[in-house]
Amino acid sequence: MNGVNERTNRIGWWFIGLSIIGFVVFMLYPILNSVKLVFSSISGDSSTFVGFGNFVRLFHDNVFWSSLGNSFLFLIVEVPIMLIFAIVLAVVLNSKKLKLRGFWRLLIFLPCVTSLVSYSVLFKMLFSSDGLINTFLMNTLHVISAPIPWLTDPVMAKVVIILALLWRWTGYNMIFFLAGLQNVSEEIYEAAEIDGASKVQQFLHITLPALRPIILFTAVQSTISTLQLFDEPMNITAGGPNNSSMTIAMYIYNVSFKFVPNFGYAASLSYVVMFIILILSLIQMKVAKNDD
Amino acid sequence: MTSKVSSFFKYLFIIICSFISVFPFIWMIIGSTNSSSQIIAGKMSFGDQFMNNWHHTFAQTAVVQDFWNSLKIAVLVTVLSIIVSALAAYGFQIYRSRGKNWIYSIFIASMMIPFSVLMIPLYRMMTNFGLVNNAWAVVLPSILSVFLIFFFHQSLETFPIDTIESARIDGANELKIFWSVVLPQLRSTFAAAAIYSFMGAWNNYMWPLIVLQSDDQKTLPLLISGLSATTNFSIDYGIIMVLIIISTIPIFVIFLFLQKYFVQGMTGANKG
Amino acid sequence: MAEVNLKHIYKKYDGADDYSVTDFNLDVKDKEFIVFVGPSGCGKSTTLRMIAGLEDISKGDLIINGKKSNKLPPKERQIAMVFQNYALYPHMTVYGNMAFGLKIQKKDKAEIDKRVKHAAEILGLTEYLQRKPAALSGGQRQRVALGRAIVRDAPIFLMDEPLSNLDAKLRVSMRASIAKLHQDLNTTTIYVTHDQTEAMTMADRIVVMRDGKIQQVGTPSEVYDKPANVFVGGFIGAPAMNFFNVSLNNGKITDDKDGFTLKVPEGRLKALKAAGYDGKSFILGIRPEDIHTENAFLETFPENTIHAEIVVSELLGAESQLYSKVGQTEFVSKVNARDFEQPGTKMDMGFDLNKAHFFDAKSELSIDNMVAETVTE
Amino acid sequence: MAEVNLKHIYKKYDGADDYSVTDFNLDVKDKEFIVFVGPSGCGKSTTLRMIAGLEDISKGDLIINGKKSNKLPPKERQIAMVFQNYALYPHMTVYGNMAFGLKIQKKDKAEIDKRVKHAAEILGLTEYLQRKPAALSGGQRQRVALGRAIVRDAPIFLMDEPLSNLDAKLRVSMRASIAKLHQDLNTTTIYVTHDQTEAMTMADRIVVMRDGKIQQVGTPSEVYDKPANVFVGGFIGAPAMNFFNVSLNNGKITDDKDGFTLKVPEGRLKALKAAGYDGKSFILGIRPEDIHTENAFLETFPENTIHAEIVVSELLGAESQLYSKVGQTEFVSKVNARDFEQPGTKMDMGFDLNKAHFFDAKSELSIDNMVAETVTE
Amino acid sequence: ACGNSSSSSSKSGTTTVTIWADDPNFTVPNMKTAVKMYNAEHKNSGVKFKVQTQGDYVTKLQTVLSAGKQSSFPNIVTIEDYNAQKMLSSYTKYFNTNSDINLNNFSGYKKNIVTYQGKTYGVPFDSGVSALYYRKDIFAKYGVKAKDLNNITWDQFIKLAEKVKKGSGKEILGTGTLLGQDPDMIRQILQSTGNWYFTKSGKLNVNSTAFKETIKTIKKLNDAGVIKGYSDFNSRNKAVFNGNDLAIVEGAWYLPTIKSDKNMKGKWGVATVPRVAGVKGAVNSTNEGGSSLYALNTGNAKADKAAKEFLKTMYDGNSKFYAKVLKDQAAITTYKPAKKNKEWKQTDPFVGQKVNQYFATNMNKIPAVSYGIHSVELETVFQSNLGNYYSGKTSLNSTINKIQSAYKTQVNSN
Ligand SMILES: Nc1ncnc2c1ncn2[C@@H]1O[C@H](COP(=O)(O)OP(=O)(O)OP(=O)(O)O)[C@@H](O)[C@H]1O
Ligand SMILES: Nc1ncnc2c1ncn2[C@@H]1O[C@H](COP(=O)(O)OP(=O)(O)OP(=O)(O)O)[C@@H](O)[C@H]1O
Ligand SMILES: [Mg+2]
Ligand SMILES: [Mg+2]
Repeated sequence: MNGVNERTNRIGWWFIGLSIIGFVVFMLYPILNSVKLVFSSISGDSSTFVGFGNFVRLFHDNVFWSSLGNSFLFLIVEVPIMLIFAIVLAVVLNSKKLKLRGFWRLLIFLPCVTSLVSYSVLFKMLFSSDGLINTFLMNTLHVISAPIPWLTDPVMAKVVIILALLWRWTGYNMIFFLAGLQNVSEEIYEAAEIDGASKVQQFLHITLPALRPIILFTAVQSTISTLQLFDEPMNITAGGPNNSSMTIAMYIYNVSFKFVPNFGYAASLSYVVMFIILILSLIQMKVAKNDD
Repeated sequence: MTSKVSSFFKYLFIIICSFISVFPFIWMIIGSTNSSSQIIAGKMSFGDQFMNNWHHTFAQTAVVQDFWNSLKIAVLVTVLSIIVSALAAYGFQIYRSRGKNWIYSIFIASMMIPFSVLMIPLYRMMTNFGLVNNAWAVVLPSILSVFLIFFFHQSLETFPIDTIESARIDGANELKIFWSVVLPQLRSTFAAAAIYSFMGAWNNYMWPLIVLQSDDQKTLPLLISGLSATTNFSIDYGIIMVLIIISTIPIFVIFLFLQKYFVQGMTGANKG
Repeated sequence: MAEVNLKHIYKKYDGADDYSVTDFNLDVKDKEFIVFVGPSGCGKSTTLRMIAGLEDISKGDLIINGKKSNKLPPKERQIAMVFQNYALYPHMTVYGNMAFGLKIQKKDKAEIDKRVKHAAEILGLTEYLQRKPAALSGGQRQRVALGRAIVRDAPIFLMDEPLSNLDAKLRVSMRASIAKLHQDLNTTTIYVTHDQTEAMTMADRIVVMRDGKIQQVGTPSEVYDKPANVFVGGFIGAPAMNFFNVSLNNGKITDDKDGFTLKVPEGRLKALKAAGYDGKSFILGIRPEDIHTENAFLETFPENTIHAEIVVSELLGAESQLYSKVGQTEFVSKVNARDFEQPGTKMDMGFDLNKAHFFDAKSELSIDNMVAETVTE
Repeated sequence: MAEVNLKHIYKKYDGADDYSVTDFNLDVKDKEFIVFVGPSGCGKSTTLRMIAGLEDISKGDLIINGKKSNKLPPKERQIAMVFQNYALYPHMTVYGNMAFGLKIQKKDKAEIDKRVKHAAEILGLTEYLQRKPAALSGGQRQRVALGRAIVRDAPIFLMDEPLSNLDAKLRVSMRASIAKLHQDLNTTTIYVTHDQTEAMTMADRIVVMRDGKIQQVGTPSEVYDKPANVFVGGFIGAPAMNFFNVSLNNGKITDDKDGFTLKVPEGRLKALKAAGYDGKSFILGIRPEDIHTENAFLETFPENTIHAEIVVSELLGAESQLYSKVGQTEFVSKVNARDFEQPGTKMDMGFDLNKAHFFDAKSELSIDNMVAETVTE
Repeated sequence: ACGNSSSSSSKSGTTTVTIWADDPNFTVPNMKTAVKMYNAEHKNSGVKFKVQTQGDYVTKLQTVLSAGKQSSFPNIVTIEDYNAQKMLSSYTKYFNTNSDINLNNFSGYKKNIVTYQGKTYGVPFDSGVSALYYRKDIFAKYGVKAKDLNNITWDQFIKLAEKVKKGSGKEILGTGTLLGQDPDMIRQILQSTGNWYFTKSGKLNVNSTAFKETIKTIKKLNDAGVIKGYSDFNSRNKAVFNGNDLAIVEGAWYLPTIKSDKNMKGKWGVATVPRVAGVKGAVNSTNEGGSSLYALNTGNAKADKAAKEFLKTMYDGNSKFYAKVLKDQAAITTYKPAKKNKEWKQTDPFVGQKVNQYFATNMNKIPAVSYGIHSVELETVFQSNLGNYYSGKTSLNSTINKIQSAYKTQVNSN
């Protein structure tokens, strides 16, 4: 990094100025405002100071723990599958010899352009018990004899959510990997070729390590968004059946808007989630660094 | 030969993945040609209801106005947030100092706060500003996009600093340098950022829902969700399909135009 | 034992209009150090990559150790290769980089360790084994790339401009190391460069290429002393050979543009006449070091002296280079440091025509070689 | 008129532990061509950038044309600068690149056009004016970078390794163009390089740096012939000067490691003794071209002859370089092409001790200079 | 101010009254009708009404109320009855009392809903009076006639249903969400007994006979295979349209859905909802859904007054309005005087019965219960417990215990 002299360095503040104003007004102020809430219990228009009462309550709150568990399950199952798929797709779509590369890339990216609301509506229709997927599996492929209770079975409901997430976000992450691959020089693969490495060995020993910073970036980003997962379970399964697909973000929503509104408790839950995300991100960064 | 076999599987894999990606879109398009009850019944062939659905959509909903509202907001957000974020990222990256690094870290950390926490204080603020039910209430909080700042910051990491210095010696002031030297070189980054920003603003749901109240201010996602919220089951899925298609078109078009820059732009973003 | 024969090799890239390599013929002998040299884009890398198996051969036969190998995958060709920008694996340590090929071959650990340590010692890399490439200087990276090739114990080494990314000083010292290495390991080596100095200093035989075609194959001194055509003459040697369009009249050479005349020595005059150039135009080539400013020479060959003005002069320690002008024609000479003069100075310079080269004006082929051939016929 | 004076300049980067430039003193005269040379990381760029105003000066005074300019913004310093990788604006045409600085100054269109066209003509860029940098070759880009500096009509030119990205051939020809340009424009020029050849060929005065400190300031021949210390001796000249640790006993020099002896000529012996080195250890430096293989020399100075084995030999057209070994010590000599021998050959080599350099073993400073100073005192 | 939706007075002295409604096909057109009729009669009132459709209604309303900026409140809102007490208790000070309203003009069960701590806040609007909708043609085919279905107990219903199921092979009673997830059946059965999840004072009351009998009934239906939970409302509707599902128990608002398939004309019948035998006082009338209107306290006296006046004029005194919305949106309203209108006595050509009269009669028999403020919380607790009970994994008592303890943590005493 080049040094810059002091005078010009000071000019830098002017560039940041607008965003700092934006941050203070639209982030910092609301955040500070909400931090206040953490120590109060709010029931509609009345608020009482409860100290750490919200956290004590949270500790005993089974629904919180089970929805946190669900969120983690989504995180642990979906994120790795998605990232692996994204990497594989990126590698395949990066190959120079592939015909119609741009076209395939476009198709794979396409799901990202749909709004969360509309894609949730679509998935709900696709996976209903007599929806297209079941019809297809039953009447076209004949692999099942009775419809799979996609949305009505606690396990299957999670599967559907995961499938939906995979569909919507794999292409999004693929773009990042694709971009990362542009930085891996062709020559390294040739060197490996001469070293006698097979395509699989090249993938494991060259491609994966080269993509590590991007894997970290996407993993952190996916962690953040998965732990804040809301729209898909809300719109596809409504958190059911038996709360089996209720995520922590949905629970926070319920506490704020469905139940007798308690924004104090909701804020406490939010900060706990944020804290968890922070810890996870730090761990991910640490792991990525340590392997170095 | 083995390479033939492996290339066969490669294409098979891509075709399957692409099909899965595209299928819901095909379905949506087919749906838009069928009547509501046919859609519910899962009809999978093209029907003759397209013109009807289209006609109903325009007759029964304020789709034109809502489209315009969405477009207005998305364009404003895209333009403003890109300007603010690019400037900020430039400030953070090129004029590093300890204070700025700190602020940058705080910005990044704020990405992790769930929006639901901020909603009520923000709403209160908007009422204080007298902006409730005004497009600006949607636009203003979206202008500061930490993700975009992060994105530009990354792509600037590999920016050739010496062109900046060269311009300094040529006598250009710092804003002029940003405008005529840096910006043109980051075109692809801007394209990628534009797609992301537009996509986010266009699909934004929760916050517009809260702050936009009168019908003449609503955006497309609000229109769609409003139509599916009805309780007496007279949802017209034909209309909904048409609306989803209409709401997908702009992003699709933008993506098509900017896609060649997209991968390049992302490239910059992830170096290092 | 490792011999490589290229028989009428052609290469046309997918989608390209023209052949990038045309009718390439070469027999590389065991333990020979062959250098491909030529300007950028002349097809050196393409040829090398065909030998490595990284690029398909469009036409012709590639024979390695007597076996036709056009379709052999790279790993079965018994080659090791050093790439232009090293192509080190950035995430592996120096040790890992060198060991990778052996690990892939499933060699046992002790064996790998032995070979890597040995190569590291040869290359002076022992203390850097645990570093990543990013933490190495250019020269060290270069050595790692070499090390990676060495450990593979392959009988054939291919190197594609391995020194072009280094700075001048390092380049010189790495040049010596590679030469030494070749002497130690006795591998058959094919080395690509666009730098004629490298070619001259390292090669057993040089292959000069241009536009996908071989211009000349020969030892460094053959190529230097008997360039087959104007291109080779101009390409080999620094500063480059000076060329003049001249004609031969009355035993004298007259410059076509600026009219100065030079006397041709007896023997050469005869040869020129024999080749039928009396009264005709042709090209005179003369190397900077064959242009003299010492009085001894000027006095001995007054008829070969011209009066020129120095335009730029450079002092390089023991010698100096004078960029001078006679009439409209610029040329460069390399003289003793003592004869250094400031620009603007006008001085006499003598052309040593015994060392000059003559080329046909049209075909640009060497007349001397033509004569020699005629004679031997 | 443009003079630059650097008075006790220091530079410490934010967060760095040490000074990157220490007590830098230099008076650059009007129209002078100064070259900063030194190994990578020695502080050349830092110094140049302080002069340009791109970097703050930690301590000391920068005086441009008699005016203290430490805090002046770059644009007010009347400088033009050429960057290592050209730093062309990739989105502008060649014309746009050159015109940018003038547009900023709000010069009128006709004036801009005139200047740009003029510069393009000088540099042979006229036909490329409408191209973007990406469509130019390395040498052409380099010329655009120069052009951008020229049009600004600044009295001071700063150039940071402008040739380091070019290939060897191009580097040589660009070197000549820059020298010519300097002669035409008569600007005060400060030029940074780590290539000693460039420094030697271009400079009016060379500033040799190391670890942020000036080692020697002098004309090329001063620096070449009278290196101030071992570092300068080793850095300037290619191949590098050979060094031996020796001691003086009975009028003879004995190598400390390998025991060969050389006889010191009278005059030099006197000087060494005067400086108090009789019976003491010191360093002998001798340039490759001062080691001879001609019989004439060997016969004249039999006592200065050693018997060495050739390890690597390189033929470079008119001359050859022999990397040889005597006992454990390696050294290189540059001899006539005719004395080229294959590696493994053993032969006699004579050291011309009249041209040798002596350095103190501890301070590594030149003993000759010390003597000269003592004498003048 | 720039486009502000809240009540504001422009210079000319007109006052804007903003009305929020949730359903673009129901409440919104109702409101618009009311506004139109009101404006026709009060040409120079100086009040301008604005009807706004809001999606995710509860979320939005709660955000707006929680932000506490009264000037940004709408003047009139519709609130679903189940949510009313929660909103009233949480935001009491933002609601305007409405003592002008004569609650005796409305069906009795609505009283508990629109009053809070003894004060009247809302105007009752529509009713979710329930009915059993069934496939007349198919039931008849297997010997079940209309009169067999009216005023029966659930046990009797199960017997009949089993017969039809066996004969037709189709599903009988369809619910819009999965069993155990869906509170609709529980709500309807429980309210028909005159009980609710909570006592009048708000204490949890799931250990009551009424509640136990309610879920036992559902379990019986399930065990007999005559109830089917669909994953969502759409799937159920699809089954209804396809003829795979033969009966529905839902509020009056479900009728238009059935009628939307013109081919089904004459095939559907309407009967009373079965009653629970084991609970004293259980009736064949109950309710699912319905909403009422409330005026908010926006701090703008003129607008607030205008809003109240509008509510009083249109909703507690204008039978013509009710006649119109019955005709246009099939709105089953609770305003008793309107029932005298002839529209309420007509035979519905689709069903072939005097459906509206049937609704009107039953509406007045719906037992009044107090929904309390924590129904939603409790119903999320049901989700993780009742499914297990219905499938036989847990016993009745342990299920009740679990519900009680889970509820306690959910609704922490704060
Ligand atoms: N993949 C390719 N497709 C089409 N043409 C190619 C390809 N690679 C190289 N060429 C062309 O083939 C010719 C020879 O290229 P090659 O890389 O062998 O040159 P080179 O002699 O190695 O040059 P350099 O010194 O610049 O590396 C060039 O004209 C080049 O443009
Ligand atoms: N921004 C910086 N922050 C801290 N240290 C720096 C910075 N820039 C350079 N340095 C250090 O200052 C010293 C001098 O660097 P400088 O760039 O001037 O070297 P140089 O002589 O130009 O070398 P080169 O030939 O490699 O360009 C080096 O040790 C370098 O590591
Ligand atoms: Mg090449
Ligand atoms: Mg430098």
